[in-house]
Amino acid sequence: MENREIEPLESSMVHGVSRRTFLQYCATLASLMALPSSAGVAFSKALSSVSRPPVIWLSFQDCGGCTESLIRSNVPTLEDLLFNSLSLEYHQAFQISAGIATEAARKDVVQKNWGKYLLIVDGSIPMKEEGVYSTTAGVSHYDLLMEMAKGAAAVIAMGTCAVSGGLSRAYPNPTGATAISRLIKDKPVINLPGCPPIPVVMTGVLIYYLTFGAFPELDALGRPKAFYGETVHDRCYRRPFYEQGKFAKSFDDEGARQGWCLFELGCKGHITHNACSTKKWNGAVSFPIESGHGCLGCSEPGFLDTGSFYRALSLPEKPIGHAVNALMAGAMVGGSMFMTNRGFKMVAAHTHLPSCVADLEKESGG
Amino acid sequence: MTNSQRIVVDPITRIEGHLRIEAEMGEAGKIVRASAAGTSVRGVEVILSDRDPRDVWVHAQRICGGGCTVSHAVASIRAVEDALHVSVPHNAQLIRNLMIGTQFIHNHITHFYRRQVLDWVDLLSALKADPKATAQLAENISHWPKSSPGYFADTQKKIKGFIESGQLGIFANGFWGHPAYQLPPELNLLVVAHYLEAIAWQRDVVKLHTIFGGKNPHPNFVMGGVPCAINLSGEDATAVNMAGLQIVQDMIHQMQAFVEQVYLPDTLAIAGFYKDWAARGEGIGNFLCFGDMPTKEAGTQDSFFFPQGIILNRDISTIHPIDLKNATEIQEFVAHSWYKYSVGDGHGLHPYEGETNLHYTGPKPPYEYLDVNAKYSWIKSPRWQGKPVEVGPLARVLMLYAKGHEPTKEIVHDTLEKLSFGLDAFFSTLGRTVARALESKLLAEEMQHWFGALMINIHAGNLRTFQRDQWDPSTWPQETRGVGFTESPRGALAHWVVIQEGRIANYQTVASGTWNAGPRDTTGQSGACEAALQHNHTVADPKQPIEILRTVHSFDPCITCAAH
Amino acid sequence: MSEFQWLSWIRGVGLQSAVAIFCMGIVWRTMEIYTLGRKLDIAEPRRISGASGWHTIYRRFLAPLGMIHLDPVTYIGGYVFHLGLLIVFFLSEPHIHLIRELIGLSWPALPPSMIDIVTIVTLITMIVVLVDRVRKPLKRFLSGFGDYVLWVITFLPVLSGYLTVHHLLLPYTILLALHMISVEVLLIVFPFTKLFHAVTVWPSRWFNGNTNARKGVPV
Amino acid sequence: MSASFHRAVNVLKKMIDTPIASYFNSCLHCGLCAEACLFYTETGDPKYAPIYKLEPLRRLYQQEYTLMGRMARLFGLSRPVTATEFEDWKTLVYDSCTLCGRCSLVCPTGNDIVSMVKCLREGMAIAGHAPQGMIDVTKRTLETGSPMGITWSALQRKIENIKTETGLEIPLNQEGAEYMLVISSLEIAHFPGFLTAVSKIMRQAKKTWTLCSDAFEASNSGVHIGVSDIAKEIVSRIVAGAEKLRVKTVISSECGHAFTALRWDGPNLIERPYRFRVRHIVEVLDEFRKQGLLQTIGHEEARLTFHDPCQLARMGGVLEPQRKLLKMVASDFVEMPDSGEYNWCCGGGGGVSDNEDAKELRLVAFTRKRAQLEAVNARRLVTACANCRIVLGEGMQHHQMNVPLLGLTELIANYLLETTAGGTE
Repeated sequence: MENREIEPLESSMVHGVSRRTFLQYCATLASLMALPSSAGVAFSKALSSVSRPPVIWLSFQDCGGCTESLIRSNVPTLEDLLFNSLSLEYHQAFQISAGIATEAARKDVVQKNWGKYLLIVDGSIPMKEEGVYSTTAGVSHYDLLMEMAKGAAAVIAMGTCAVSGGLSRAYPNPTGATAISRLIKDKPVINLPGCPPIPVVMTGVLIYYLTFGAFPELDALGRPKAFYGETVHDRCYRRPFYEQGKFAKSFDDEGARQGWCLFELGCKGHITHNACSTKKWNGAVSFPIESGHGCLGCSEPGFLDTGSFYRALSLPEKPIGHAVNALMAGAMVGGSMFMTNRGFKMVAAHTHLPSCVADLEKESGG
Repeated sequence: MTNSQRIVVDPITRIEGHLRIEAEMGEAGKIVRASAAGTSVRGVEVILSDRDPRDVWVHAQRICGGGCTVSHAVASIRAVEDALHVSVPHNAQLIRNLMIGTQFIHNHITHFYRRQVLDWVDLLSALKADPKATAQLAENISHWPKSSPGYFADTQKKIKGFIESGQLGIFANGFWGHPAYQLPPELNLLVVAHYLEAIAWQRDVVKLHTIFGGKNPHPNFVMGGVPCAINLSGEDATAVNMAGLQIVQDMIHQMQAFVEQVYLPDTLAIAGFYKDWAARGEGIGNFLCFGDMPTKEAGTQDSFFFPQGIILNRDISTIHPIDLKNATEIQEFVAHSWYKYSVGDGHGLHPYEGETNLHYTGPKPPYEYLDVNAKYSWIKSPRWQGKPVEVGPLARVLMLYAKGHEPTKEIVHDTLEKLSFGLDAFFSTLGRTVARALESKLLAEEMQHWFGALMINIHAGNLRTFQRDQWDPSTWPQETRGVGFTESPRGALAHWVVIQEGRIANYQTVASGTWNAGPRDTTGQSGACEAALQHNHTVADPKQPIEILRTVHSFDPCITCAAH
Repeated sequence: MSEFQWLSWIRGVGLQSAVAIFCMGIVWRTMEIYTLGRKLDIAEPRRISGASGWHTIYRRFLAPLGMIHLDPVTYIGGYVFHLGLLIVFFLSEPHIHLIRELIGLSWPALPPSMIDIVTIVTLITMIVVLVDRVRKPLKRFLSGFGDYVLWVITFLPVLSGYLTVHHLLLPYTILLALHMISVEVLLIVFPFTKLFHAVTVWPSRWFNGNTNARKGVPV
Repeated sequence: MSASFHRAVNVLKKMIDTPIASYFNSCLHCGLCAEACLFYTETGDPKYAPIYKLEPLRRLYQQEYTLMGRMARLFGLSRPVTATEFEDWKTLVYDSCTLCGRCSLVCPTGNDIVSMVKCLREGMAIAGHAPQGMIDVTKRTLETGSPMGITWSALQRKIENIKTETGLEIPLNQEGAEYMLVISSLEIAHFPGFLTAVSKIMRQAKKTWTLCSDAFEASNSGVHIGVSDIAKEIVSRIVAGAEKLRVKTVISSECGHAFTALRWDGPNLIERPYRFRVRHIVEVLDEFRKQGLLQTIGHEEARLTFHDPCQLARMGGVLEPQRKLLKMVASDFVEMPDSGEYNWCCGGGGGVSDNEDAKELRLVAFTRKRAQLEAVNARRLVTACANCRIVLGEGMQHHQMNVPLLGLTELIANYLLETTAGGTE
């Protein structure tokens, strides 16, 4: 996409931010993403361009949480993004028109920006029964996704539902909910998991993409390493307590009040790759562990199906089930062995011919 | 009737979830029958089965991450607490109230500005406004400091630049210039400025959730209380320390200020220009509240801020009691919903016996029209004693009023006086919208009381926020059931759970959207939203059905909740 | 599969299956062995005090006269690592926590430093026993591939447990997963390998002791 | 598969029982059984590890009686046990095992290894892999009544000789006698003094006793070679004889295996309890001692030690009587290291002494005995088993040791009060 550059100062004045603050913001964003300072300059240029790159946001089997999280973004703010950095061409939760007019706007946007727009998807796609479980304007969301992905430059799977199916895909997955990356194979897809993702993760990746036309470095699960490279536990401020073996045993015991480690209350921070403990939430006021609840692991695939949220990771996911069944099965196998072994022994006993001394000298042969 | 006389609005935008309205038109653009269809479902109730009751709030919370992210979690936890007879510490009740209250005010303001206001405010008209006159107008209606001509000029310039860029984005194909827009340019500009301010405001006030719940959307809860331990002396041990509580106090002030100085004045100013909408979009006339915000430890109804009850046929002289556990009171019907009941689809089932068997019988996508005489929605039709009801801010304000809650009476009378309306005006699209603002003001004041009570407890050394007695499944009965109810911003919400051998055996949710946006029932009675659309609605331009949007948005329907 | 899902599988399906196989195997193998039947001895017994199957179950804990000198490594090593395994499994805090979660019973734990010492001693002893097995022609001769595999299967849970507790070498969750999976492997192979001696040793001793006791030999 | 091999497998399948299954599942391959086996300790050859001698049996058990084994065989993951394997194991099962049972005593998991060797011999013998020497012995026993081919008339001649030499009357076929003595033909051939000694003792104790012409032979090579059917036939002769003569007690002579075969195996072979008691001569002597029927005078002055026959002590439960008896007649009785139930085998039990193939190995294994003897520096060696006596003699000769050997019964008889005039020997 070709961006006409204008003097950053002029642009930033438009939305009432001083140039210094603006540049500082870009530098901060670069450092948040562990990028060299040159990236900050690139950000500032890209963010000040007059033509704002087109972004289309589609919601499928979602809960609205990802959109809400985007709205909570502090750096950059949603207003900054919308007025200065990108053009949110389509998003049902914001769209002023409705019905036919919206559908027309969507088609129009796709046509005008064919091959250029960034497609953001939140929510999963139900694949059972040809997708009847989720439709818009009479079109199944699978068809809608495929239609919209065709003209997209790249796709962002926003939030755990889009990344790995999330709530809809939780057992027993009644609607056949499916992750976006399983459906779109011919486009770059970046996964930004989290229920919802941290706002700065959303905006950081957006800005990176808008600046460089590509996604930042990804891990094996298609997540940007800059945000998902470490576990919540790695940088948790309560980690020293973990090392000292100081664990809260209840939600309002002395340990909990002293901010001790929540491992024994089921914290999943150890295995959750996310930036909560560094970026924190809602203006860095707090994050789940700081507010006393263990990490739920919401950015990890299948987090809703991994046993209790309150059971320490070192414990079995749930109490051992099927033990009685297994014992019964063992008894059945053992019982049948008992029967057959007894049978064999009886046959051996019955077919045994008394041996006499003549038998001893028989040569055994092949 | 042929399909050409049917207006289909799909997607209904600026809501949560996927809603489709099919309106059958009579003479002179009059809507004779409206059908509301939730077109997306996840089967959450099925997903919630066979799980640990202590865990399910996490799943249930994710029914909605919009304006109900607190509500489902609270309803779910209360359902389990009810089933297991858990009594929640006073502090936890107060913290939950603060979180619910914040959710209300946050949602109402976000809803009003982001999702609703552009049905009434013409963005393009705002460009014609005189910033000075706008400033004058602003000062007339409120003490809000951001009211200088320069400020409005800047805003106007920003909008102008945006529109001139040619990249209209989400504003594209808006129904600008539609004759239904009736505000003067200055008021349009004023509200557009506040539209932008509201975005910034909402991002701040959720910090209250972040202090207590760690994040927003989807803050954390725990069965038996709240997960946030309180420690005033230990610097950064936990978020709920002196600094955290100071933030909470600031947020309450911010909420009060924005409601009193921006939201409520804007609402009333706009309402003054749309008085005909006070006679349109009347719903069913039955209003239901489950009640909420217990202010005592026991959580009994007498300590609720929002009372529980039902008003029938707009008769506010009588409040009928509700029993959520009575099998004959609340029932869900699926006559027009894509579900199958083992007892036959003509029957209603109380949620304890509720069933969620997804069973699509609609047209194969892509389709143009639904067969609204058959099943047509993923939302069930809940009924109270067979009657459809409306839930939400209007129901709550009426309930408070009917109960004789003084501050409510005062503010209602004030408002009616200002707008020179009778009480009947509330039974309308406009009334619903105004009630939301009134409720916000009442709540914002109430939150200060809860916070005060919390601080008194803390200073008295009562730091209890969690109650562990029923935590261990071995203490649970073999089989038990419970209902957890709350008032969500969009209206009454309840979750019913049946617990057997420590696992969820049945889970049913009846959300505000289910009451308001559900389809017709076995006897053909419409849901609240459908009924409202059938009341005195004409659509001037079928391609720009702004009238439909106004009434639908007045309910703030949440379809992710409704269909779940 | 993410680390999270991997660990979840191991703590969930993996563990459930391993325990199921273990339970099934124990019953099956026990029945398979103890339903073969045995002929009762009808020779007139010689009854002397101090000789019975039960005495033998106890007495075989002790090294017979002179034997300990012939193979001190096997005896002392055997004592130490068996005792070590028992202490580490039953008296360390995390395991007691686990047992409490599973069956609701609990008892006091040894202090972590003690467990550490026992663990290290156990590990060293197991290595010594292994070296002995490899170096001594007799044991090498009697050992099959399975003996070495089972050594590893027994060694790994202890080693991974130690590493997990002390966060050594690998990220905690990987270690936790490895620890759990090593225990699961142990559970799965337990009924079908010589590890099953933990069950059969008691009846074996009893049979031996009973046979000898009938002859009046207190063994 | 030949008929005999098939029959062998069949008989093993019949015999494998719960204890055997339990034992095989308990084995840890720790090798401690080898440390208790003189064939291993004296050769250092790991193949002599007792448990290894059971490999064919173990594999047969696994393949036949475990589901895993059956499946492995079904999918070709394990070779079936073959006749060749039996042949290969012959030297391990017969030549290098004296059924001494020391391994069963030390196994930390309690495996009764010796019982399993006996079981495996059952199959090996039927498959035709028993050593020729043992087959010959068995054949002679069945044909002539005695393993050495000594007939009743030959015994009668011996009895005549004794009568001539000592004037002692040896009762024959006395119905209703209290005791019936069965003796080992080894004693008849090599240690006739035993019979004399018993006669003297019986006379002093004033007990009625007898020999039985149909059942004078005590030893049972059927048990050694491992064929229960034959062993049963042999033991049945004694049972028939004793029950015909209606004796109260059958005395097994100084032959350990004979005692085991008669005392412990017999009832199980004939599958019914006896109508008489079986006692080893040492037990009988001890009973006499306790009843004061055994009057001795004088002591053997030379340092004297006792070799516990495996089958008498460890496998027979006779541990104390011999010591009490010795203390009556010896002033310098010393215990060898590892005495009693932990005694080391002479190296010739379990039919090994009949097995020419095993002779060389047996003599190597004797090193252990030599060490034991040297440790106590005894001038006399007493035992209570004719077979031990012969094997010990051979061993000492081979190892150029010169310690006079004596049977316990004869030693006692030498110091009997009334026999002082009769001189020793």
